[in-house]
Order: sequence, then C-alpha cells, then structure tokens
Amino acid sequence: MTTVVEERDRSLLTRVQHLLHAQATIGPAVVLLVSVVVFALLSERFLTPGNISLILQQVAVVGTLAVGQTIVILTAGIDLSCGAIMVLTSIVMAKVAAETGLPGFPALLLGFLVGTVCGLLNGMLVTRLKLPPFIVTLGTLNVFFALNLWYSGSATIRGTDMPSLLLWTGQTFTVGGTRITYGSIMLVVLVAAMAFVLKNTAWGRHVYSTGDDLEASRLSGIRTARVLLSVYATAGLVYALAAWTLIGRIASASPQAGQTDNLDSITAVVIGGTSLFGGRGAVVGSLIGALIVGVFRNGLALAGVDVLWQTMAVGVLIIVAVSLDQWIRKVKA
Amino acid sequence: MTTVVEERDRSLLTRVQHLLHAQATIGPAVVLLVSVVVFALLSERFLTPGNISLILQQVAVVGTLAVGQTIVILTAGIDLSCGAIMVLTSIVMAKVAAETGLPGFPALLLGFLVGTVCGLLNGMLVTRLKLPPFIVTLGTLNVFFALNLWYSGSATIRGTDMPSLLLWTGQTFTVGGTRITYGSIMLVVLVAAMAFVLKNTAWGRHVYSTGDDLEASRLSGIRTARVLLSVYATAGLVYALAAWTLIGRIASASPQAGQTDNLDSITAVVIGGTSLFGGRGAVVGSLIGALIVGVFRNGLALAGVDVLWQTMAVGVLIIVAVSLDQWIRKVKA
Amino acid sequence: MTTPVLQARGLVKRYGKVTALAGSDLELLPGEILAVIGDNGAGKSSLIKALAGAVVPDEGEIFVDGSPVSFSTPIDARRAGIETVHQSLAVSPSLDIAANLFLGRERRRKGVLGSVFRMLDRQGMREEARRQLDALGIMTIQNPGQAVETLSGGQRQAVAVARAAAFGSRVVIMDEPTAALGVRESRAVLDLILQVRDRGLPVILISHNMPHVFEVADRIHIQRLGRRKAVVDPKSVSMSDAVAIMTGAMEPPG
Amino acid sequence: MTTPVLQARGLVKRYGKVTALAGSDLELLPGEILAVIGDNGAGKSSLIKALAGAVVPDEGEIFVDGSPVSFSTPIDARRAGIETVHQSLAVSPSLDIAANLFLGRERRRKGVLGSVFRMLDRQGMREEARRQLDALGIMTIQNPGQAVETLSGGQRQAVAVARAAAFGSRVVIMDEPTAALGVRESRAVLDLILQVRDRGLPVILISHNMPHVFEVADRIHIQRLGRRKAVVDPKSVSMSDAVAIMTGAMEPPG
Amino acid sequence: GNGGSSGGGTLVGLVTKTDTNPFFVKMKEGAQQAASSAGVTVQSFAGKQDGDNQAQVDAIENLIASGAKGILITPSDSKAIVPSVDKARAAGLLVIALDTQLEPASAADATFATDNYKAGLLIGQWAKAKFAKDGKQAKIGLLDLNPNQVSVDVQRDQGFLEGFGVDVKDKTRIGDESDPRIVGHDVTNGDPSGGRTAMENLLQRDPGINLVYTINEPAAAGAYEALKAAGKEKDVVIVSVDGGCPGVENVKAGVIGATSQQYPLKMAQLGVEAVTQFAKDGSKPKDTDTGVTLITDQPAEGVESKDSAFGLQNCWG
Ligand SMILES: Nc1ncnc2c1ncn2[C@@H]1O[C@H](COP(=O)(O)OP(=O)(O)OP(=O)(O)O)[C@@H](O)[C@H]1O
Ligand SMILES: Nc1ncnc2c1ncn2[C@@H]1O[C@H](COP(=O)(O)OP(=O)(O)OP(=O)(O)O)[C@@H](O)[C@H]1O
Ligand SMILES: [Mg+2]
Ligand SMILES: [Mg+2]
Repeated sequence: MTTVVEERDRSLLTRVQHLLHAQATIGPAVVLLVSVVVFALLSERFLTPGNISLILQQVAVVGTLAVGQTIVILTAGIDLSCGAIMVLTSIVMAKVAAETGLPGFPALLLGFLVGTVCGLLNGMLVTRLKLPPFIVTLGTLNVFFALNLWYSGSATIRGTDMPSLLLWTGQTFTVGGTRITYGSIMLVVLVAAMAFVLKNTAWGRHVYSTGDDLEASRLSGIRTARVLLSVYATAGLVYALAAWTLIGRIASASPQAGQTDNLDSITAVVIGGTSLFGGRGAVVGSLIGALIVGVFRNGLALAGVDVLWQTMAVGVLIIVAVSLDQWIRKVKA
Repeated sequence: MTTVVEERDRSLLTRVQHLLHAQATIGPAVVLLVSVVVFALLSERFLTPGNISLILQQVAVVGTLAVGQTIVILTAGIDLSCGAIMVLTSIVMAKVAAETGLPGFPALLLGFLVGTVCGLLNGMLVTRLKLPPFIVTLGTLNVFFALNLWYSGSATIRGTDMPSLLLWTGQTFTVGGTRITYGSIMLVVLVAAMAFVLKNTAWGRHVYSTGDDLEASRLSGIRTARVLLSVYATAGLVYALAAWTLIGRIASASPQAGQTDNLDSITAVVIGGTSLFGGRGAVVGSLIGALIVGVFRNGLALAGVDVLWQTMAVGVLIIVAVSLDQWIRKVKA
Repeated sequence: MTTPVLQARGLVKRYGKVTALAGSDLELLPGEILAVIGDNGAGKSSLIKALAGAVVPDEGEIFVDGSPVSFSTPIDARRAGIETVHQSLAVSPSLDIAANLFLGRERRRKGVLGSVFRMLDRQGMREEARRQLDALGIMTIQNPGQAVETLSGGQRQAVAVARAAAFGSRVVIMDEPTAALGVRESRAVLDLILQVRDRGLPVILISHNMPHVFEVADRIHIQRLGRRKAVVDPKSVSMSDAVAIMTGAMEPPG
Repeated sequence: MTTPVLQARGLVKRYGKVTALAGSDLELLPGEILAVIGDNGAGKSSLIKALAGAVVPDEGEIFVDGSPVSFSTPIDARRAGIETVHQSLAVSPSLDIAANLFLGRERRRKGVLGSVFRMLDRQGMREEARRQLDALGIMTIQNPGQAVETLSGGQRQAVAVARAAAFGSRVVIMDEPTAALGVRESRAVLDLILQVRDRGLPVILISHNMPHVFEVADRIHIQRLGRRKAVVDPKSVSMSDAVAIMTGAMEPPG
Repeated sequence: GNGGSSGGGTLVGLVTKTDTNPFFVKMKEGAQQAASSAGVTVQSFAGKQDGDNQAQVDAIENLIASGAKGILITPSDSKAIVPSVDKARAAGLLVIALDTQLEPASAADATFATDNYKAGLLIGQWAKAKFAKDGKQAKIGLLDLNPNQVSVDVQRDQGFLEGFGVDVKDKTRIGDESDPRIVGHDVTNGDPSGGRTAMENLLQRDPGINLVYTINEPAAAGAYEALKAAGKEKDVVIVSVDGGCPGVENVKAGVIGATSQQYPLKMAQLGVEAVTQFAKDGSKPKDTDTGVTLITDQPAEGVESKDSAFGLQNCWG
C-alpha cells in the first residue's frame, strides 16, 4: 500500500517539477514568493508598501551590479572586480564634480566612461591573454581598489558637495502614499532593457552562444572576442550605473564601500538560476535573486533575528535555492 | 637583415619556452627567482637568512591553506570556505582547551575532527546535491563564519590559556644562527607529503583524473563521489593544520582572523600554475605561489612602498604570473 | 582549363612541434564533389579549417575563383560564400534550431523595431528554418523552436548540415558529416550532398567511409602526412588502390 | 542450450520524457561476436551502459552466466569481468597511456613501499602497458609515458580498446569503436576484435558500419525504438534486409 | 531567535561596524544588559567588515521600518552615513553616535564617545616621557588598521604622533610625516596575524625599532609575537588603544607598555538609557565623553595614568 501512495506522491511531485520547469525563472520566483509569505506571517510590518519599497531600495545597488554580473556569467565568466569598479567610478564622478565644479551631466558621463574602460580592461585581458576571468578579475580587483584609495585619498565626498544630478537616484517620488526612489526604478528599467536585449537582439543570442560553447560559436561565425569585449565593457557601464545608485543611496561617495559586493552580486545571480558554466540563465532571475536575499535580510531583521543568524541564513539560502533550482531543471523538456 | 635577427630572437625565445615547459612548476619558480633577485638588488636586507625565514613564517598559514585548496582545485572545484573552516577550527581547539582544561593532544585531535567534518559537509553537498563547488562553499562560508562567531562569542582566546602543544607551531629552533618555526617546517613537510601522495598513489591519480573528466573517470571505474568526498575532507583536515599554524603564529586564537584567506589561498594556487579547470597542477607550485606573494609583500615593505601600491602590485602580479605560465604551457610536448 | 572555385597552394600549419600541414595543395572545380580521404592525423581537418578561416595557415596561399584571399576568421570565409560543417559540429546546444541555423547572420525585424531596437525577426527566422529543413527534406524535425541540446546526435548533425547547405553560395565543406550517423541518417546526408551539387554548388567531403566516398565523389583527393599525395578518379581507381595510396602502401599512378 | 555469458531481460530506462530503453532484451553467447545495430537513438548505447553498470536501469534484469546481478556502478560490472569501450571513450586526457590503462586498478609496489606508503608501481605498470600494447599489436605507440591528450583521435581510441581487451575476463563491449577512425585504424580495431574472440572472450560490438558488422559478427542484434527487434545471422540475411529491419521497412523473418 | 533581551515595546537599535571585533561585541553585550534592566528591547546590526557603510544604511532603514525609538551607531564611514541618520531623525528617532563621531558631529542627537584622538595622544605623551626618562632616541614603527584611512585609524595614529611630539602635517592623513624617527607604517587589519606580519616587515626595514604604536590590542599581541621571535621583546615598547581584558592582561605582563582604555560597555549602557528616557518623555541627551584612561604599570611623569589592577577592574572583555 505504501508504495502505491509513494508512487502517487512522486508523480504529483514530478508534475509540479514539470510545471516549474516550463519557465526558467519560476524556480527563484517560487522561492521569493514563499519567503515573502513566511515573513509576512512572522511580522505584520513586513508586507507594508513602505517596507516593500525599502527592500527595493536596499537591493538596488547589488541588484544593479548583478545585472552586469549576469551577462558576464552568461559568457561563462565571473567578475570579482565589480564592486571595485563601482566604487572607483563613484569616487571619480563625485570627486571630479566636487573639486572642479564640473556639472552633473558631464561628471556622470565621465563616470560611465571610467566604468566602461575598467570593464574593457577586464575584457581585453580575458580575450587577448586568454586568461580565465576569475584570475583576471581577481587581479584587477586589487588594481581598481588601489586606484580608488589613491585617487580618493581615502576621503569620503559628501553629497552636499556634488551636483544634484549625481544624487538623483536617491530622490523619491510618491505613488499611493509610498515613496519610491528613482534608483529602484532605474534598476527595474535596466533589468527590463537588458532582458529585452538578451532575448531579442543578435547580440543577446551571441552572448548566450559564446557562453555555451566558445569554439563552436567562433566556428559558426560569431566574433567571440568582440562579444566578450562588449560584454565586459557593458558590465563596466552597468557597474557605473550601480555607482550612481550607490551615490544616491548613501548621499555621498565613500571609498570604503562595495568591498563585499562582488560575492553578493554573484550570490544574487546564482540564486536567480543562472548557471556558472555559462549559456543558461536570465537577468530577471538575478533581480529576483537579489530580492530574495534582500527579503531574507529585511524579514529576519524585522523578526528580530540577530545578524549572526542572518549570515547563517543567507548561507543556507544559497544552497537551498540553488538545489531547488537544480532539481527543477533536472526534468528534460 | 632585421628579419633574420628577429627570427633568431624568436627561436631563442621559443627555445627558452620549450625549456621551461619541460617541468610544470618551473614557470612559477622562475617568477619567484626573478622577484627574489630584484628585491635583493633593491634592499640588502632582503636576502638575509633571517628575512628568508621570516617570509616562510609569513606564508605558513596561507601556504598551508593553499595545500588544501590545491587538491580541491585539482578536482575542478574551488573552496571559498577554507578561511572560515580554519578560524572555526582554531577557535574550537583553543576554546575547548582553555575552558575545559582538555590537554593539548586531544584538543588538537578535536580540531582536526572539526576541520574534517566541515570539509566533509562541503564534499557531501558537492557530491549529493551535485551543486557547483563555488556555490556550496559560498554558502558554507557564511555558515561556518556564523558558527565561529557564535561559538567564540567573538572573544579572542589568549595563548597563555592554552596547552603549549597548540602553540608548538610557533616555537622556533635554530639552524646556523637562523630561527625557523616548526610551523614553517610543517608546511614544507605537508607539501612534500601531499606531492608524494598525489604523484605516487592511486588516490592521487584519481584526484587528477576526476578533475580532468568526471564522467570519463566514473566510466573508467573510479568512485568519483568517494574521491571528491575524500578530497574535501582532506582539505578540511589540512585547514585544521593551518589553524594550528595560525594559533602558533599569533599565539592566540582570534575569531577575526582569516577573512581574506580564501581569495589569498586561491591566488597562491593559481600563481602556482594549477588550472582552475582541474586536472592540471601541482602542490609544490602552490607553495611557490604563496612564496611569490609573500616575497612581494615583504620585499615591497622593505623597500618602503606604501601598502596601497602593494595591493596594486599583487593584482598585477596575479595577471603577469598566470600569463607567463600560460605562455610557457602553450608549447606542445 | 576551368578556374578552380577554391584553390590552396603550399599550405603549412604547425602546432608546436607537430606539423599538421606540410605544404598541402587543393583544387575544387566548379560543380564537383571532391572527396578528401586520409589516415587519422593526415591533416584533413587542418586543411579544411584553413579553407574555412577557422585557423590561419603559417604559410601558403588560398584562391577563390582564381583571386588570392586571406581568411583571418570564419566570417571572412563565410562572406566569400564558403560554408563548413566542422567535425566538432559547431552548434550551440542551449539555442534552438532556428537560432542555430541563423547564428551569426540573424535577421532583424522590418521597420524601427529592427533598425532602432535591433529586434530579431524570430517568427520570420523560424518560418525560414522550417522551409529550409523541409526543402532539404532530410528529416522530420517537428519544431524549429526546439533547443539543440534535446536532439539526438544524428539530428544535431542534420542541423549543422542543413545550415551549410542552406547558406553556402559558393562552396560547401563537410568534415566527416556521417561519422556518428546511422545507416538511414547517413543515406540522407549523402543524398543531401548530391542535391547540393545538383544545385550547382561544389562540395568538399571528408570521410573515412570508402563506399560513401566512391559513391558520391567526382574526384578524390588523397591526403597523406600533411600533403596532397594524389588526386584520383573514382571511376578509374579501385577502392583498395585508393586505400593503398592513402596508407603509403602504393605510389599513386602517373 | 548454452547459458548466455551475459543476458538482459526487459530493460527499461527513461530520461525525463524520453524512453531510451522500452523493455530491451539481449543475449550474448560464449565465444561469439554479437553486433548491435540500430538507428541513431535506438537505445544501443543505453543498453550497453546498463550492461556496463554506467546507468542503472529503471526496470529489468541482468544475468551473468545465468545468475542475476545488479550493477550500480561501472566497478561492479568490471568486477564481473565486463570491460567496456564507451562511445565517449572515457579516457583521462592529462594522464599518460599507462595510467589510463590501469586507471581504477593501479598496481602497488611490492613491500612496505606499497603496503604502507601505497606507492604505485609506475615502472611495472609502464612495462605491462608496453607488453599489452605490443601483444595486441594494434599500433606503434613509442612511449606509454606519453600523455593521452597528445595523441590523435585514432590513437586515443586504440588506448581505450586496448584497455578493454587487456582487462576483460568475461565480456568485452565496444560502442562504435571505429566511428572516428581511418581505414587503416578501423582495420586494426576489427582485427583486434577477432583476436579477442579467438582468445575465447565474447564481444559485443555496436557499429553503424554494415560492411564491418557483416565481416566480423557471428550474430546481429537489431535494436529499434528501444527494443530488440530481431536477432539475425549475417550468413543468412543480406545487408539490405538487415538495414530494412533496422529502419522498420521490413518485418524480421520468422 | 530574538536578537535582544525580551522586554517592553521600546525597541533600541544598535549598529556596529563589525560583529567580529570584541570591542563591538562587548558594546552589544553592554546594550543588552542595560536593555534588560530598563525593560526595553535591543536589536543589533553590523557591517561585514570595517568600512561596510551600505550594511549600516540598510540597518538604519530596517530599524526605522521596525518602529525603533532610537539608534545607537558606531559609524563605519562617519561622513557617508550622515544622510541616513538624517532620515532616521526625520522619522522621529533618536540617533546617538557611539565611539566615533559623525562628520559633522551635529548630525547625531548626541555623541557618546571616547575621543580617539585623545586616546592616541595619551599613549604618545606617555611614550615621550618614558623615552625622555630613559634617555633613549626613539625609532618608531606604526601599525595601522588598513589602507583605507578610516577615521578611528587616523585619529589614533595622528594623536599618538602628536603626543610624542612629531610634526604630523596633515592631521587627517596617515603617513605624510617626514620625521626621521619614524621608521614606517604598515597595516594589520586590526588582528594579531596582520599585526605580526606588519611588525616583522618593519623590523626587517629597521631592526633598531624601539617604539611601536598599534591600532588596537589584538594587533599589539601579534606585534609582540614578532618581537619575541626576533628576541627584541625586552627592548621595544609597545603602546596600544582599547582597554580590553586581554590587552590589560598584556599590560600587566609587560607585553604592552601602555594602553588607552575605552569603555564600550558604558557607551552602550548610556545609549540605551538615553533612548529609554527619550521614549518616555522625549528628552534628548547631551554629548558625553565616556572617557579614556591611560593604563600602565610604569607611570610617567606628567601623564596621568592608572595601573593594570584598575584596568582589569574596568576592562570590557
Ligand atoms: N589544435 C591543435 N593543437 C595541436 N595539435 C593539433 C591541433 N589540431 C590538430 N593537431 C594535430 O595536427 C595533426 C593533423 O590533425 P587533423 O585534425 O588535421 O587530422 P585529420 O586528418 O583531420 O584526422 P582525423 O581523421 O582523425 O580527423 C594531428 O597530429 C593533430 O594531433
Ligand atoms: N543522459 C541522457 N539524458 C537524456 N536523454 C538521453 C540520455 N542518454 C540518452 N538519451 C536519449 O535516449 C535515447 C537513446 O539514446 P542512445 O544513446 O542509447 O541511442 P544510440 O542507439 O546509442 O544512438 P547513437 O547511434 O546515436 O549513438 C535518445 O533519444 C537519447 O537522446
Ligand atoms: Mg579530422
Ligand atoms: Mg550510441
């Protein structure tokens, strides 16, 4: 008798598995949903519009970094230098504007340029020297961080010394009584745009294909080196956007920021279901991944859980979320 | 005329390349040699027996971690949790001994057990859940770190409260006027033993073969899951040895230690010429890699270079050393 | 004499100490099927990789319709109308069949969606893929939107072959297209090769399968130790003689 | 009736929605060469993977010399004396030839070096490898200490075949051993198969090459849609009939 | 899993730089003790490492969302945190800076802190007097925190040099001095292992070092091990800042010559009490200097100090 019941259970489970498999980002989405429900039950403060907006603000920086990190990981790369690029960029934007009185728009553009150039440097090292991205970015992480400390003189630049455009991402507008920052909106728009590009343009296909099988892509007539270069450069540009969000969020530019953001952004990407082996994944998943971590940290905090156990919970979360995703993917179409 | 000269130059370079290729660890060894020569020219204090012994002491902890990291990377894995395992282990050894008066030897054994169990947990997650090692250890890194803070209560345990055996690795003996710590000797012995095992036992071959091609190894009749488990467990044990060395070095057990040691040990391994893709490399290279970083930090410090630029130098070093190694390997046998 | 569509002269390619090509020549005449045979390691794949722009030879020249060209990437060769099915297939497993067929030459939508937003014409490409697969009549893939990784080895091979046949405008090169295929699938590929030739496109076919080679080839190029050892006519040379030349057991006639 | 050396009954293997084996049987008689033919995706590799312990079938039974066995890992099958050359080769590129031959059954040195220090007998294994390669006479590998990654595809194939031939004590299974090989190399492998059979070991050979199959096989197992469709005698059935049965164009006789 | 002692409805947030440094861990304990006697709840947050400003920003926001009445914070980046503090105050929370001032200090409702500059100054003055008495020429090695020049690091370092009578030039920068008595700077990450390596390297640069400033006592303990290994522990004076129990033990044992003791428990207690009071009647506290005491068993003329017995009674963990 038991076997029969087990059999039926298994087939139900299998059916759920199949259902979830149909849509790639549904695994992370389920995890997000479940955690939201659980935390809403634990604390009545959790599911208020204000708190939701807060979580969006809190994940804005890591979420933006995760967008850049996602396209790098899609090409079977990894970017340990993303946090360092972001901080360097934020310092350059803010310091140049504060010291030379450069207006906001050119300062922003300068920052975008710096981010892109840093990314391009990573890309050049990956494509020209043919080094594994892990090693390249482990190296440039140190280089960019040192440049940041050197250029900033380790001094924080205050928001009050900057043109207001640099702080725009931290400004809020009110929707139905809830304040939302432009930085959060920028993240959502960025994710949508990147998802569109990845899905609907030739470049997007080439990114997936390059990550899937580099040599096959090259033989198929894709300029893989150019694709990789453009991916790292775009990622650098996205990190510069993250820098802008960061400045808005803390209303200043701090050379101390972002030191753990590389692992945090990778965490968001892998929880979001993108494969570290390249070629499989989606940028929407990474946003969801960042939200999951944000929901956990915020929800545990509201529930009064000590930060120690929050750390542990994030560790367990990574393993559980990725295992679940793996399990869902195991079904062949 | 110029072409002829260029031709000859190139063939000379090619011949050097071939020569270097003959022995795998010779690439890192050349980098080490060159940096030693350069720093010896920069400062006459550099090449004294005392300073050399010092560098050995300074790299003892990271070098020991790198031994464990090497075998993990040889199986195409990576271990981000090594530093966390080491610190947790050191705290357990020291705190149990200090609080319960457990003698040194059982305390040490307990530490070895804790390290091994942590490694085994990583191995189980990698083999049972079939998750990428990067993700597993990113998760357990947080878990072990939280356990460390919880168990230690973030309090440092002083060496004077510990049995002397735990501090033995920091003791010195004198050879020809130069003091050498037992910790340094332990590292050298450990590297020699691990090199022997990897080269001369069936287990060693299976480690390489598993990292080279997991499925092929399985089909060839290797119990790959068991090999992976044993590798992670052994790595955990090696991290416990690193914990012992750490306690000896700082004459205390500090829950703050080791937070950057995961990337530092990976740096040593990759500079030492082991491939992140698994199956290729040697533990001797990792020791040399750790020494290269140690020589750089020490040499730059002696030359009075600011820490900022030391950071940058290490970044550049990673890229240069690995490129050089790659270039040497390009020659087919 | 007719100008060869594709010609190689004195190609040399070294990998470290290994010399894969030691001054190899090749001539492909208009409208013919040229088979290339040779032992393992004779340099067949290296030769066609050079012709396909996948590797840059260390020495030697390549001519298309009599004019010298130099291919530094596969794209250059493709632009010259040369399509290749590589021994290692070169398909992208996670992409679907239509995406693979159009990989590197995606079509964009009409209007601003295409020109400004650079949107792909997915629907159009799927339909075109469907048409191509049907026209080639080699198999029954139900859905061009299926990911290549869900296909069997034989079906993947068919996708790669279909791509080359569909887009080749001057030459189609196939490196052991039937090696992993079953009897029926091999048959289909051979028919496809004949069909391509009948459309007027010359084909270079590398194969170890002598019956196949002797069935379809107009001329047989025998590669040995990185060089062209001989070119023989399958109608005047026996299979065993060709093999003997290939293995060095016999000197080529003339 | 003689007891089959190796027998499978009703093997079923599903991958998600795909059913690779739908109740397949197989019988291998002592001292015979049994060829297995079938379309791409007919389940040939899945069948022999089950026999080799590489996959665990969802249903069905396997018998060795008439007694039921259950293989959960390749090691179990190996212990039962079944050696397999897989389609994907299963060699470790960075290890040398001798190491690959002895992979998973390394020999240790004599004395304390072996028992306590667990040292490998490298020299002994190299010599033995040399002897095996020579005895099989399939090729001229100069140095068993050479890394497999430096070998050509044909040479790698030879290493895999040599390993199975050298260590198989009850059954040798080969999944498309000649697919990537040149004419001469294929010949050598076929000779090797005959030689193994002559030593009294039965062989299962999977191949798409009908001339090869008809040349060496004692019986031909025809696999179709995950099932054994028929077993035919190559001396009484023509090649084209076998192919017709394989593709479903004809019903098997009897 | 409640991070604080259970209590009444009043929630007090404590945001520290890290939760590994014993200094902050003790602060947390102090806050929780005070909370249980005052009948309020404390919830604590920390950054992942020194300088982790974002985690502190998140923490402040989460506390606002949790309905906390007040926040006690040791800022990781005393400038960059100010806008978030403004937000909290605008939401009606009382914000008290603990241990480290905000920049500007007026950004917080109050600051309960030790003057880190003074802490440095005291050990500098003590060292100066000691060297004058012994008639020795000082050769100074400085073991700082990290390359980032965070404010505590700068204040302690520059305070020490000022106290010792060195021209520090720019008071906000470590390492721009040109005094020949200074052998060099190196960084320790504030842990023993970094302290040891840094000390070793400085000793290699000049084995004649006889005065070592350390950013905190764990670094000092590491530095001592390096000196001991070089056989120089008797000839070198180590000074430090913190006043933790292991550090004061080290003063007693002669490992550390003098340390400036600070009082994290007191800061936290006062902070929790102030927020409790604020929650009751809305009264805001004033800035409080929780004091710094020079602990040494070798008192020097003209520099006020207490002995290690006093230090042990007042040490924090
Ligand atoms: N990328 C490479 N690196 C090093 N050696 C190579 C490379 N590609 C080919 N070779 C070597 O060049 C020689 C010729 O190889 P090639 O692949 O052209 O032979 P082939 O005739 O196609 O053989 P097969 O019939 O096995 O496909 C071989 O010895 C091979 O090992
Ligand atoms: N690991 C796997 N995961 C999913 N499907 C698989 C797997 N292995 C085999 N299959 C599927 O099972 C079916 C039978 O495959 P199998 O490899 O046994 O065929 P085959 O007869 O060996 O074909 P070929 O002649 O092409 O080697 C195919 O449809 C194949 O796609
Ligand atoms: Mg080839
Ligand atoms: Mg097969």
